[in-house]
Amino acid sequence: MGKYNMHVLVCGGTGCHASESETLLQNLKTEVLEHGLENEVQVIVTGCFGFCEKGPIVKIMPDNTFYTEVTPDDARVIVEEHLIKGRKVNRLLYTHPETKETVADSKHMDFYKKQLRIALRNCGFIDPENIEEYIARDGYEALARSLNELTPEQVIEIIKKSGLRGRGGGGFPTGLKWEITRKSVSDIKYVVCNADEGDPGAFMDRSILEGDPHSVIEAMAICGYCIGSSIGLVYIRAEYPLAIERLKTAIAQARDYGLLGEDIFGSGFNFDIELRYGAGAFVCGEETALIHSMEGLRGEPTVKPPFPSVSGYFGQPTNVNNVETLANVPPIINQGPEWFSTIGNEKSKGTKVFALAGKINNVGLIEVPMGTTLREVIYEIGEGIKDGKKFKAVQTGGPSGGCLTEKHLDTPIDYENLIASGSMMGSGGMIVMDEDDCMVSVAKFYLEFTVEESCGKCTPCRVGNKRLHEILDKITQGNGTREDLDRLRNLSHVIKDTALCGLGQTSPNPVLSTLDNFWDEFVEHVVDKKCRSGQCKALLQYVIVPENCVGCTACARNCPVNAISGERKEIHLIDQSICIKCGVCMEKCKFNAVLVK
Amino acid sequence: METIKLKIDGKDVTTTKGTTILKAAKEFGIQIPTLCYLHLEDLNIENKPAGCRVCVVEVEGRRNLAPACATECTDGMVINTHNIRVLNARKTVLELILSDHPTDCLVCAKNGICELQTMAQEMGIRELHYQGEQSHYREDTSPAIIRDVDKCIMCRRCEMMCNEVQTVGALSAVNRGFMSVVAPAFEMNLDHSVCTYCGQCVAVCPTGALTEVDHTNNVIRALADPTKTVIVQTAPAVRAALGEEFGLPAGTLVTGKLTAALRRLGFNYVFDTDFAADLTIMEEGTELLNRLNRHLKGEKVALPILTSCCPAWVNFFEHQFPDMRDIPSTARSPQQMFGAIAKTYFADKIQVKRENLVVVSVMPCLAKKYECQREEFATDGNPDVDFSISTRELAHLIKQSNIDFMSLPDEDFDNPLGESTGAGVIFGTTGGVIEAAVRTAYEVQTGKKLENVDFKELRGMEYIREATIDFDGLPIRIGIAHGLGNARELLQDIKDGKSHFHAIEIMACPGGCIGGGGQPLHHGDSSIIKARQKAIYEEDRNKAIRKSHENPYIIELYEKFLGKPMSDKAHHLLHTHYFDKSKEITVE
Amino acid sequence: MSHVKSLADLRKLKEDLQGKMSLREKSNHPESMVQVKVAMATCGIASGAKQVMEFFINEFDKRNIQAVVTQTGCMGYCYAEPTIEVTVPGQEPIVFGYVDTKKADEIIEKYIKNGELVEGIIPVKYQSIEINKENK
Amino acid sequence: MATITLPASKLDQLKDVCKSFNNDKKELINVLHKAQGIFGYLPAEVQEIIARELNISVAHVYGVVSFYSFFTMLPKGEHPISICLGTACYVRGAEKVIDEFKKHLQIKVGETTADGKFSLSCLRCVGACGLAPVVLVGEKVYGRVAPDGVKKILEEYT
Repeated sequence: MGKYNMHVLVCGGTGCHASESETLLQNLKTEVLEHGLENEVQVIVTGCFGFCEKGPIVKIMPDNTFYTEVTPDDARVIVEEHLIKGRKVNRLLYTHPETKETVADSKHMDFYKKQLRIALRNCGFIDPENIEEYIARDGYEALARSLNELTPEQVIEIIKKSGLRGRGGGGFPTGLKWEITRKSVSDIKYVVCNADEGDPGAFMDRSILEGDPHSVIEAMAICGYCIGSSIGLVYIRAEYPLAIERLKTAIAQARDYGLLGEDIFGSGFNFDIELRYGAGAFVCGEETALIHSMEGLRGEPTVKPPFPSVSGYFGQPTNVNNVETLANVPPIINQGPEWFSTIGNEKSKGTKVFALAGKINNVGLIEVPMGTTLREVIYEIGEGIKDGKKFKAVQTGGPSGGCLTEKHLDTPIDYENLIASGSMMGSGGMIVMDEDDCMVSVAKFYLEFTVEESCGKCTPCRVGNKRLHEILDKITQGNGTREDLDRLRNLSHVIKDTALCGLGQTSPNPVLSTLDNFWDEFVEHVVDKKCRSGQCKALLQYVIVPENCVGCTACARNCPVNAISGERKEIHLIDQSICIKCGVCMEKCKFNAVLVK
Repeated sequence: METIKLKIDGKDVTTTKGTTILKAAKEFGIQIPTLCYLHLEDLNIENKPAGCRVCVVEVEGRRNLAPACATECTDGMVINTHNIRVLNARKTVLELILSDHPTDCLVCAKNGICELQTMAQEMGIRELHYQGEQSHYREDTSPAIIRDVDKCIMCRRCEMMCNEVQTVGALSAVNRGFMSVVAPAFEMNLDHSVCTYCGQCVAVCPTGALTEVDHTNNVIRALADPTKTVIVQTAPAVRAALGEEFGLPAGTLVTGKLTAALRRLGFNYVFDTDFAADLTIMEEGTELLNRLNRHLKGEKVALPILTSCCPAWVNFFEHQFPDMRDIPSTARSPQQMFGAIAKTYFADKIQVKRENLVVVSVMPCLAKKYECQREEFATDGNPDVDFSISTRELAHLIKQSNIDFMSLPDEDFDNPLGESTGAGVIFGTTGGVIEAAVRTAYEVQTGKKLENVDFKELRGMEYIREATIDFDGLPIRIGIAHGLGNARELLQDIKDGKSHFHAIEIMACPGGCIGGGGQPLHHGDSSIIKARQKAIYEEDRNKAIRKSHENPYIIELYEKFLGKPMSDKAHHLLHTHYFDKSKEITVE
Repeated sequence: MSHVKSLADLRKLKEDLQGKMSLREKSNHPESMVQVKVAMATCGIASGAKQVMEFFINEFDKRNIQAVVTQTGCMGYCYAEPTIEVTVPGQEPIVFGYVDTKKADEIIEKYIKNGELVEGIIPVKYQSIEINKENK
Repeated sequence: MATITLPASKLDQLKDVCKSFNNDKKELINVLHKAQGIFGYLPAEVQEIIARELNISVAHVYGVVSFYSFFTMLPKGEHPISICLGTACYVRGAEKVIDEFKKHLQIKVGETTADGKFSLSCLRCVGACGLAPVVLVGEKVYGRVAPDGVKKILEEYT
């Protein structure tokens, strides 16, 4: 039994889940059963394939057929055509956005060609609710070897040698963090997994927890062994119900198999994991705030030092690592630090997962070696800008990051380079913008986020970001002055210099990077009162083109504020002082006589 | 302790490891400005959220600026406290605070004593470069405290006081980001909360966000009303602190000038709450001995007995330990005993109708404002004490009335309610009430004369103190707590059956009444409170009579009016009962 | 469910489980191993392609050959069904016709193992049967 | 003496929840999650009882409730509408979608319609960025919502 000819993998990530992949899965199972294929075909649900743009995804093994945008109704045709007759269902195959050709399998998709999946190694490959599939892929081997063959110091040495750095944003060397926590003397220590992914547009941690929860559990246990802790806590967003369910299932299975609990692998080492829920506060991604939240308090950060490694959860040494960081740990131990450190570049080793989104053809979750250039990510993996528009900027690092431009496209992506370019790695959000995006508005969008998510504890973040947002808003309303630009810059620098925690210290980055890279656009807004992308409504001017106007009065009759004057069969005129820029005149004009400037 | 070397503003500095930059700089004469930071060293109270960011300094090699209040010095550190980067950042941060702060300084209750205002002045802020929306909240007026939280700068001092020191839990930071502010639950008014009106939040608020309810105008009106006879009582702690309002060093006793000033304000009689304190000792001391002796006889009585002169403390147990409300003494506080006697005994004596007699109290306390408004302390709607004003309000009254305080002669209180003993005076400090009680109880119980009335073992600033006093072979175990958090500990012990005391004195404010919420602001300098304590004991030493039961006017009061302590009349006028103020859960 | 008590336990469990996953593991790197595509359209199935496919799957396993067996649609050689396409790493794909289990055995032993040619080759010229021609 | 009134069954349920976390104050956020699950929101009475059971001040409970955006003191509509305002959705026009909902429902974000049918809220990234802009009505996810599609979505529930 279990010797299937074909495996049908259905993406069960949140994105695909939202597009009825659950019904699709049931339909596929039913069809397989109805066609008597249950002994030949195994239908399973997996974690995210990363190709969220075209979900739900169905992948058929062993031929790697990659079906996109599959609806529940497509189950029948897949079974009858592909599984029985061996004919690929052409209309469900991925179509290259430019060549318009279908691509037969994932091996030939540009999206996957440049990727190297370490943290995501099992996502979209195994059934996350089946521990056996994880074990079959070397799961828990790293834990077993650590407990049975290595001392904690040796394991820490391996992690240090691998060059692994924190994937949550800061980039602190993981091995060093473990070492500091190990050296902190206390009877009780904690391993905390930071799964409070709050960066809007980044969802790698959720994907890993949904697609490969055991890798996180295993890594937490290894960390516990290294630092001398028997209690693991996962701080996870309550907004991630699927990830929570999968994690709970995985923890229960690991306990059943004796991989969590007492005397793991006969080593005398005990370790277990509890869940703590976040409740919608971005700042709780900051480790001290996260710890306070777990203590039942408001998620306000406190001054470091003392670092959590020395004094964390209830004053005990606490090692906080992010999900993606942890997911890298088992492969490093299994395949050796040398293997890992050959991937990436000098200071940034291994891979990084990015959530590619925005005006790009292939939205999704990708994992590439550190040092890959933005161009490779955007034009090869992402297959370029949507609708053939012109690339304008890419925002990395979420609200803490900055906007990079054309000139940064060939910069290798790593921690240092991104900071040098005025952005940062952050948790790995990567939002692509095109010519239709107004960069002042983009900066405003991020500040709006920071203002809403500021905890309010320190002045620069509580009031300073509010003021930044107000100035940006003023500019987009057409009321900005050149002095406002100076104010933006000075205030941004002061906030960076004085804010208490990482959220505040990085919150002006979207402002500074857009000021640096799109200065002309800011000047246009404040001096010429123009928004080249047309996004700032207040800066638009609706005007009537005299040559085209036939005097039909349609515009004047429909104008809600009577801003248009003109007699029948005469050329009409829009009074700019009254116009509210609603655009109705343009909509109603049948002669293309209304223009936006 | 490990010694480390560093450089601050080019100066070589040696300090011990673990010292903050702020403290190390201060030791070497460099005053880094602070706003949210508060350290009452002698009381072991520290507020260090590092939230205001005014104290930032540059530490070489560090990416961003460091808050001096919360950054520990390390060996070899090079610190700049006032280069252009630091000054620009500090000024900008201050401008940001000011940009979300009303600018009605000229009519603000804190005008001239506001720490934010002082800082803006010192830093030379002349223009706000960053203006925008200001946060607005509903103003909240309770019987004692006004919350005008538009003026809150989120220093969190009040929150720390209310929760960590007092463990009252009326206040918490609420909301998030720009709308975050310190408020009671559900942003309801304080009088819907568990607030005890101890006023410690007001005592530490750097701005006008938390102030007392001002009753000076009521007093002015009463004084101006020819149909009213207006009398005043002044609490012991007032005389040890009022001088600060007129530039005198902390700990200067101004009893004589205070009396003179009150007289010039137009009060018909200037009396002393100390008199009522002596009266309290008669009642409370008798109650203590009563319970003690019944206990010694093997009767089941509530012991330890707890003092009840502190109104914030009374509020505290009514809210938090309502099931234990039979343990405190039933004796009213001196303020209320005074009011009750004034509007009966004294009113009769001077032939003034109750409703035409106005009793004003000057208190170091804000809870007294609430206490005098309690329904049980009124007769036919006429309160025993009409208005209670704080030490600070009195200073305002004196200044408004063109009285040159410094040139006033020393004058005495009027009689009969102005005569007091040293025992009454020490009511103003932690340990004082119980010491006063011991002086009287000892003599009553043992029938022997007490030679040495100074019970040093009951004095001090330690939060929880205990001592055993030998009542001629009978050991009396006494506990003392000040600060409601410490009171809670002793109360919890009683609840858990672990308490071994016979009597416990509790004062809500750290230091006792000398550290009350109505006193001149200490602005974080706890040596002021210590100096006031010293002054109180000095006043005690200077008194001719130092035991309450020896006060001739007290003796006369019992002879002519009350009969004996705990008599029916005394019971009616001088004792009270307590209420359950906790919320009841009912089901639909 | 078994309680895993040691590294040895885990490895044994893993070995047992790996078979179930091998199909997916292999398809992760198809280019590094022998690929067999069995034409499984109606004509192919009618002439026994299913049995041939199962034979390959089982025999590769038994003979410890790293190979991927997939099915494909009609290759257009309906006269010679069942037809299969075999790709040995580094070599051009070769199509065999009239493949029954006996023939399959021969293909494995001779062509796949030793590189010897076997009768039944259909000489064709194409790039890949994967890329759908209709769409070109 | 002020009173707090709750239905008896819910009160017991709430106390059981607190008990299941050992009345441990560090579990406050977990307790609040469960309580919101029972009541749909966290009215003042519920917070009072939680404060009492966990032996913490109700001001503290409210401080926590008002800090986290997941917790609400207002009952949600029968069909709670949440619009994702993650960056991907923003870039793909989520703001216009919000405006459209506001226009149709005549309420602001954070409010509930007078008939209690719909409530409107924003959230940050549900992780369905491929479907941006994303709208959730209850548990149901609508992807690639254009402003002119708003009316149709609402019609499904009326």
